Amino acid sequence: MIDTATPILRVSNLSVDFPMHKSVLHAVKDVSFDLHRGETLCVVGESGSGKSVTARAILQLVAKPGEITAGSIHLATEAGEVDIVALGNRGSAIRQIRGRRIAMIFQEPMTSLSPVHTIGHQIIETILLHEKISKEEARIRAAALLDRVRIPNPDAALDRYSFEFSGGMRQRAMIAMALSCNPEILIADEPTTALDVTTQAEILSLIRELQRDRGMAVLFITHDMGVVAQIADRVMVMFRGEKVEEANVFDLFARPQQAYTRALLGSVLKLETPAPRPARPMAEKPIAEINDLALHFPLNPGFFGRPTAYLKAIDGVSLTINQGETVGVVGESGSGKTTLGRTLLRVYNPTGGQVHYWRGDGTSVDIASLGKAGMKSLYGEVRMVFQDPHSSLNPRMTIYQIISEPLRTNTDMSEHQMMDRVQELLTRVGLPADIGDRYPHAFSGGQRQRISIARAIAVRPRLIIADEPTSALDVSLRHQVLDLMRDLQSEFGLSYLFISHDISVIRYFCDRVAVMKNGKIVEIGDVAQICERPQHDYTRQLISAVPRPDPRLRADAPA
Amino acid sequence: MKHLRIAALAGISILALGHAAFAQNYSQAPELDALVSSGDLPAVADRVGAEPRVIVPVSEVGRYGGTFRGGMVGGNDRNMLFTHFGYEPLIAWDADWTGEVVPNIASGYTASADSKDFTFTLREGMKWSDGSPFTADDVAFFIQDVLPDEKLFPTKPGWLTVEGELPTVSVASPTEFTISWTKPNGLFVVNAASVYGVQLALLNKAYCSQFMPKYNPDAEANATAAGAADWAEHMVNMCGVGIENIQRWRNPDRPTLEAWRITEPYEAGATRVTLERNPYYWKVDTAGNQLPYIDDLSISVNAESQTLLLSVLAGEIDYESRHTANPVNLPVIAEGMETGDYYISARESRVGNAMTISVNLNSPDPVKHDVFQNKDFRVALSHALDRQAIIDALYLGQGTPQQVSPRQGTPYYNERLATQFIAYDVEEANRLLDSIGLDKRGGNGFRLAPDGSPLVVNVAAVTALGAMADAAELFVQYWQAVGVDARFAAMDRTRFYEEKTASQHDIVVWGATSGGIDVFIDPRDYFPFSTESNFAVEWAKFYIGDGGQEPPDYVKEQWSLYDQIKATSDADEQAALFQKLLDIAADQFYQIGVSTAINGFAVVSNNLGNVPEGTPVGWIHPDPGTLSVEQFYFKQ
Amino acid sequence: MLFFILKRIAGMIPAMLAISVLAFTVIQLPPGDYVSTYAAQIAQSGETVDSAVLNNLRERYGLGENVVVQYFKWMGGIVRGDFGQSFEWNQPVTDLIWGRMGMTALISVLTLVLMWAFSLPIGIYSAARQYSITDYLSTAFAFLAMATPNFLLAIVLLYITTMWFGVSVGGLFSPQFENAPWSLAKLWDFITHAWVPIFVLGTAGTASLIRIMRANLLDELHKPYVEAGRAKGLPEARLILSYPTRVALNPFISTVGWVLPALISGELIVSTVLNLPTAGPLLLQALKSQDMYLAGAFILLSGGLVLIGTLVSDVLLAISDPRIRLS
Amino acid sequence: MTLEAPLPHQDDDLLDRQLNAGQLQAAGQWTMVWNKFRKHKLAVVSLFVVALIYFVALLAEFLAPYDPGKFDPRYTYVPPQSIGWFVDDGAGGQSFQPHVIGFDIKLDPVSFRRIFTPDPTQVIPIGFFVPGQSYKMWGLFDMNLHFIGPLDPSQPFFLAGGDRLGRDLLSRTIHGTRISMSIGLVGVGLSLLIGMILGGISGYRGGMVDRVIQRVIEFIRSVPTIPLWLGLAAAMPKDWPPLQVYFAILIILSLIGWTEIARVVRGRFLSLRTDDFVIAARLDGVSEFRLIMRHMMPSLYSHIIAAITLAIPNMILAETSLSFLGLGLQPPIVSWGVLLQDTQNLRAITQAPWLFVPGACVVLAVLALNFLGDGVRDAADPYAK
Repeated sequence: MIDTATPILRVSNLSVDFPMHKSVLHAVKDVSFDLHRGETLCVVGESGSGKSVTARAILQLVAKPGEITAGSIHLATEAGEVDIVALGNRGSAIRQIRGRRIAMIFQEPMTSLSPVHTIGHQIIETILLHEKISKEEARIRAAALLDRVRIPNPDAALDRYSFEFSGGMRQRAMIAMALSCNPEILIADEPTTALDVTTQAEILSLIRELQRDRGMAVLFITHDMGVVAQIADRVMVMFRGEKVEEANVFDLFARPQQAYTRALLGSVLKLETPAPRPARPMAEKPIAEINDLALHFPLNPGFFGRPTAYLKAIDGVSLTINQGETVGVVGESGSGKTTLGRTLLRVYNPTGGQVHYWRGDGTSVDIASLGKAGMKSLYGEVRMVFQDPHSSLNPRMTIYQIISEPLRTNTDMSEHQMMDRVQELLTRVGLPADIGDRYPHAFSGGQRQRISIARAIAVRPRLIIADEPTSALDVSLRHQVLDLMRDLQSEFGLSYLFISHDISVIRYFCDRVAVMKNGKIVEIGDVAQICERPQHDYTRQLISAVPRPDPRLRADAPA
Repeated sequence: MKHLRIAALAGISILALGHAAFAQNYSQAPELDALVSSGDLPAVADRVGAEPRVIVPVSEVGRYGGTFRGGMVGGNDRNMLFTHFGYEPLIAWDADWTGEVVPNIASGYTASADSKDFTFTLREGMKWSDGSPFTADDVAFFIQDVLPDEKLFPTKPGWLTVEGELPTVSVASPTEFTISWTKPNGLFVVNAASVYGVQLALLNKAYCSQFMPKYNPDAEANATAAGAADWAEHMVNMCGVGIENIQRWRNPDRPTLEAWRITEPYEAGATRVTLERNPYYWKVDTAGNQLPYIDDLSISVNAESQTLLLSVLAGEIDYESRHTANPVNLPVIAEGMETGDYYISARESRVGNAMTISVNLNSPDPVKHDVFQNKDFRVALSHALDRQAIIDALYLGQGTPQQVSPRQGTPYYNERLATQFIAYDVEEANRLLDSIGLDKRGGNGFRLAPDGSPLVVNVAAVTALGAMADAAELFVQYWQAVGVDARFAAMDRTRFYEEKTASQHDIVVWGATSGGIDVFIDPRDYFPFSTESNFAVEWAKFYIGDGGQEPPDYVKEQWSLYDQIKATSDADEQAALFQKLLDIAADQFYQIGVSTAINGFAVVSNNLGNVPEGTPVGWIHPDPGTLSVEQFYFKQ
Repeated sequence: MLFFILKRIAGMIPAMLAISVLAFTVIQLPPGDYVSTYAAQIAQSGETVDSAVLNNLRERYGLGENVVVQYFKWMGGIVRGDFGQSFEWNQPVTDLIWGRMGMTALISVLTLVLMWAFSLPIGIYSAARQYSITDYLSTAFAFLAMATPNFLLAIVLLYITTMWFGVSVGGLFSPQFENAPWSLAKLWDFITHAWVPIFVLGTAGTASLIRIMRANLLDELHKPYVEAGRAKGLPEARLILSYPTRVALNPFISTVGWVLPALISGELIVSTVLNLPTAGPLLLQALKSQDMYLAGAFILLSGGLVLIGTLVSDVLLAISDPRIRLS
Repeated sequence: MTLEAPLPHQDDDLLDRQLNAGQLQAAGQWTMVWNKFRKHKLAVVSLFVVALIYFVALLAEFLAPYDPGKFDPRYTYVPPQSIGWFVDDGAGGQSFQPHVIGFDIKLDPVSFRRIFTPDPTQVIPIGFFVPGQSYKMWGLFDMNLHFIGPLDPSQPFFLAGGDRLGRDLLSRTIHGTRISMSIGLVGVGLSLLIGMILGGISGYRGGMVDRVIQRVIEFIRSVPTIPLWLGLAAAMPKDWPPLQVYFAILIILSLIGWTEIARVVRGRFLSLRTDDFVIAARLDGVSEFRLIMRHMMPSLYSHIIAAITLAIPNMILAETSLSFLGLGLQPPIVSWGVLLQDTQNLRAITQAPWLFVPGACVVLAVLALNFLGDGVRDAADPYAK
């Protein structure tokens, strides 16, 4: 049925350069690969590996000032092979390929659709662009496409705007648009990264299904080995612009040939097994007890009268954190998990409930109703680590200033003492001690997160609220940061409230976990118990949706 | 210079009747022919009346036709229309302002020996622009009904009152009436021939009386219906009433005696005002052609004088002397003569000086009061000025140094007043200042007042009047050079007036007023006469009975001399009395002058004929209103 | 949509009241009043007025009353459509304000439309071809235009058009059309005159709009949806015009709110220099002579004009941007 | 499968590179801003132009050959002279002697206008740092040294021509620079004060206060400025001395000018308030004052500088317009706007185009400030991607 012998796309010795201020960044270096009809080729790599640029080069979409400097991209057509590189990035020849022969879907469904045009307009436009049919026919086809990607009530959906849809729906619409002219190749550039894990599962299966239906070739760009394991036929690993390894998905996971691939897989697989934990004392002593905590934001606040509706960001959450314990909070976006973390430190003032906190000296306070001065005395004991290491460090302050700030306000150390302490902390989090006079922009994400952690532990805290501390990091860095946090926990007897959307990280790091949905905790329990034997439907759904980095779990895995 | 005569000799009518012309000889503008033949208009002989005024054209008998293009500037420039086309008094001054009074609306007049009764003879068959007859009743209507009314005339014109008394009028026949006061009004004829005199024959009784409740019981209701506050406001809106009222140029239905009547009214927001020929105009040329020659007037309304100047340069204006004809623009205008197809026609200024520098003798500050009242202080300031340099800078050397005085060549010229203290003598100025107790200097090098306090002298001028402000800036530098801490204060006109009317000023720079025939009408520069006598406003207020301060005896002596002038109509006697008055002014040295008056000019289109040269100009002898604009004509 | 407009109109009422208070304050602030200005004026022509007469006048114009009472009387009149009396012109303000304000509105709106007509394509081109010759030229023009004082430009242009091209001086019409009814010939005459003020008024605004359009569009050009459009195979010109430009247009539309006040302000100076039959010269004169009701009405109406402009731009924005319309 | 293999990661690599590079990572905010700013070539040039203009304003008395009021009746509307550097030394050679050429002056009897014909025989030697009119430098020291001037002070020296009173336009423009540029600076200073306080409160506090302040700003911005300025300028008591008028004008201009700065400050505050690093500082227990001054303000400085730079030209243009309408500054104060009143006269266009020199200065200053502001704005956030 499908000619899988000759590749539909042959990329040979492709190089893409980005001239920088004084140097040239070789984003893609001498990359060659083939893509066959009906197969899914996953290009996997961490940020900066050149995987996205490669995908864009195929459609001549490399953004300025980037430029394809060498190589060829041969596309098989009825009229023989066409070299896309030779077509240039303007003109009708390349436009005949874009959208018609090769379609693309992007990472950000939120911004990849025009906000001022209806979904229907955008799909119909694509159809009319490439096919000579009437508007009415195009509309019928567009509705059918929406139906195919399982958007309910497709005819009405055509007349709606992208911002009226959820992320998953938008990505479906995006896919419908990409498929509108029956392309032979679909390039998917991290199409599920911005989506919640349950939505990701739906989209992945949709892509897989459509591919089978149509015999498309799919070039799937991702950084997530779990996704790779789930959908790839073949895998190409990229690192710093170069192709590291290319292999059948089963071979790759089973027998990685290159050191980099091994390391990459290693860091993914490491998270699959829970880290060794310090022994828990028999009698648990709570450090914080959250009781029916609520945070309601009034909607449509008027000048007069009472608001008619509330956004219930936290809706009666109760949770206990014991001393030395790591409690995970997992949930999808909008579940209220980040808000919960911030409310515990009164970034937001709760509208109901209590948060009992036992201080180091044994006294207990209710954070939810504590005054300014009381809160101030707590800031040394309860600390926070933020998700984005780029925005949580003031770019205009030196590392020393950033780390010493809590020391300055919570202790009466002399400048000299603080300097020593900062050096000690830097060493402790695995950074050189002499970087105190530098600014955050000199550091990479992982390093910044270490600086964040150094700041958090500067005043010997007892409880750290870690808000997705690893989700902005590449996978190979995650366990490093988590291990550091683990070490610090045993060293200082810390308790963590660990917020994450990533169940594998939770499983790796936490003792207990609470599953949140719509501001409520739906299930709470021991990590092992929740991961292995989830009770609640939602938890089950959540866990089963996480793609496991093991292709053998696939239905089509060779026995 | 022609010998000046005041024509109104006691008791003798000096005006002869106009040349009687034969009715059948009159001709009219071609544009009226059709109207006459269709019967919409009576024949020209019927329209001009039995004895039209015959105008001797300046150069030649003109031809009919054309539209005269003029320009107004700024908000409410109604007096442009007045000075150009609204000068139709009962009796008029001649174009050369020799002092001779010529017949105009009235064909003649007589004044009683005691200057209390003035009898005027009107022209037979003369008509308003709507064809209704003009009679003595129209003048009587104004004097009896309009002038005394508090609503219509809250402020009575000064020349029509004698010690507060209004005139009475008696009508002997439709063509003869007498205006009388119980006390002598020696200056009545001079005033009646000036722009002020226009007031007497401005209102058509038949038309205007309809707005008065006295004549029309519905007047008040009509006013309300028209949206006016009361009948008086409505009447002012419809009839203008006062010579300077803007409403005079609003109502096309209002009958007028002027050569052109309004068609597009002068309202706020108007960009162009137009007037058309008055078919009943009562003047003819020597060939019997009914005047005016020019069909229509089209006057643009400009926001700013520079746009009008540009129109002049572009040749879009036929006659302009009011807004742009000043020394600053002269070089530009001279350069543009060829492209603009116009020439520069000289005009003579008859004011007493290019400007007056008035030191406030009534300063409320006791220290300044004493310093300013010291004549030597003023003499020193006068000596400190290098008049020739100032004249060179401001007027390119036109004019010669002179103090404020009536002009040389008039019977009122006073040599001592004109020429004293004009030498540029810094040494003498310093000596004088040292001698009057201003010999101590402060830290900034300027002289201290006798009591040791700093003596700051503010020199105020109105910015809008460029030359005055420029001059003030220069004066200040000269005075600083002799150690007087003079400072220039630019002001807008309202503030300037408020300050000087309240006597809050130190020194003001302003224009001089009268220097010729008009010295009697407005002698403000020679003694404290009105609040315009900037050197002693408080004394002037005392004179006009508006509070003020009682002045020293020499001022009172001047006042009594002026009263004697008003009581007589004998020109020689008036002149002699005035010389006495000026001698006192010279003794007191009230004001400092700079230069003889700077002559003006008019920009005249080469196409415009019958425009005289070198005629004198002044507010009460306006240009070109006194030049018989009705006989201007277009050569092509 | 109707509800949206009604809501916006309701929101304008307090703003209009605030403007009325402001306008009234501004006209009340100057020391002295029209009567003292008037006194200065007639004194200049040689007459004297005594204080009793002036007080009479003040009473007649209601100037002696309490300021608050004056304000409410004024507002009361305005609500009934009576803007008071112009002291200087002895005419009801209503008679003279509409024509002039109409011309001001006409010139302002024409300028606005032309500003858009020029700045849009130039701004789009400039952004689409960033760092091209055209981009540099338009940037250079934009900055130069923003730096040149309007009135200097007006004076020079006025001189050039009159002396070199023989267009009659200033104004919006030739003399023969000034008081004529509208006709095709008059329209053409209007166009030959109006381009100068529109050009002078529009340059600076066009310049800044070009900058704004360029910046807006540059922001949008790198958004993923543009790339998505390109990946669909849309031709470049159509892509830019129908996608990022549509989005970049929205902040552009809302500039009406500040372009209009700037235009009306600029119009005031330019029309004085160019002698236009608009509100500018009258307002300037009224302010100078303290003809308070006239000045007040102009200030009030220009504020109103701006509010209406803002309303129109809000409505346009709602039409153009579904995000605003539907939220 | 072994996990021992060391993971070659970009992070460590980057760190190595940077540790060796040495410079970049120690670069503070201002170095970053400057580095970014430097790339905007026009802005750098403009920075020098602006600095030069303020330098001129600062040393006006010294740089101007004459006092702004000094007039010479012989030289009304004299055209500009140009400087020659060499003169014939009589022996057929040339010797170095900076000079200008004097004029043969004739009075045109028709137009009453002086005709100036350059007369090459009248060589007027000029010099630098020459004694001339005495003055008080900054009102403090008595000096008589001028940067440039004729060796014989009685000789004419008009590098930019003369005005209607024969005053030296160059001297007047230089003195006008001081007034006009300081109007911009001080006016913006005032705007800044109001704008920072109100914008800061609005952005930091948020809620009702923010809404009220926002309404006020919106309202002020919707009022056509010129009528408002006119009204306020007309409201000024006319007996105020020029200096007081000057400050009143400043206040009037600032009354409207502050809204833009408030808008910028508020916008930054609003976004900063929720920035993670600010929340982090709050959770470090930092006091509110320190939070604002130490953590938030530094991110604002460069934006504020940009806003200021862009506001100054508006102030200058506003002053010019007001003075042009006769409602701003009044003589004897000399500002560019006051000088430009002279260009309202057609004579300036037709016969004395050099009177537009102050206009050229306005254009230059505004242009330079705009480019500078553009550059600063682009460089203001060196951390943005």
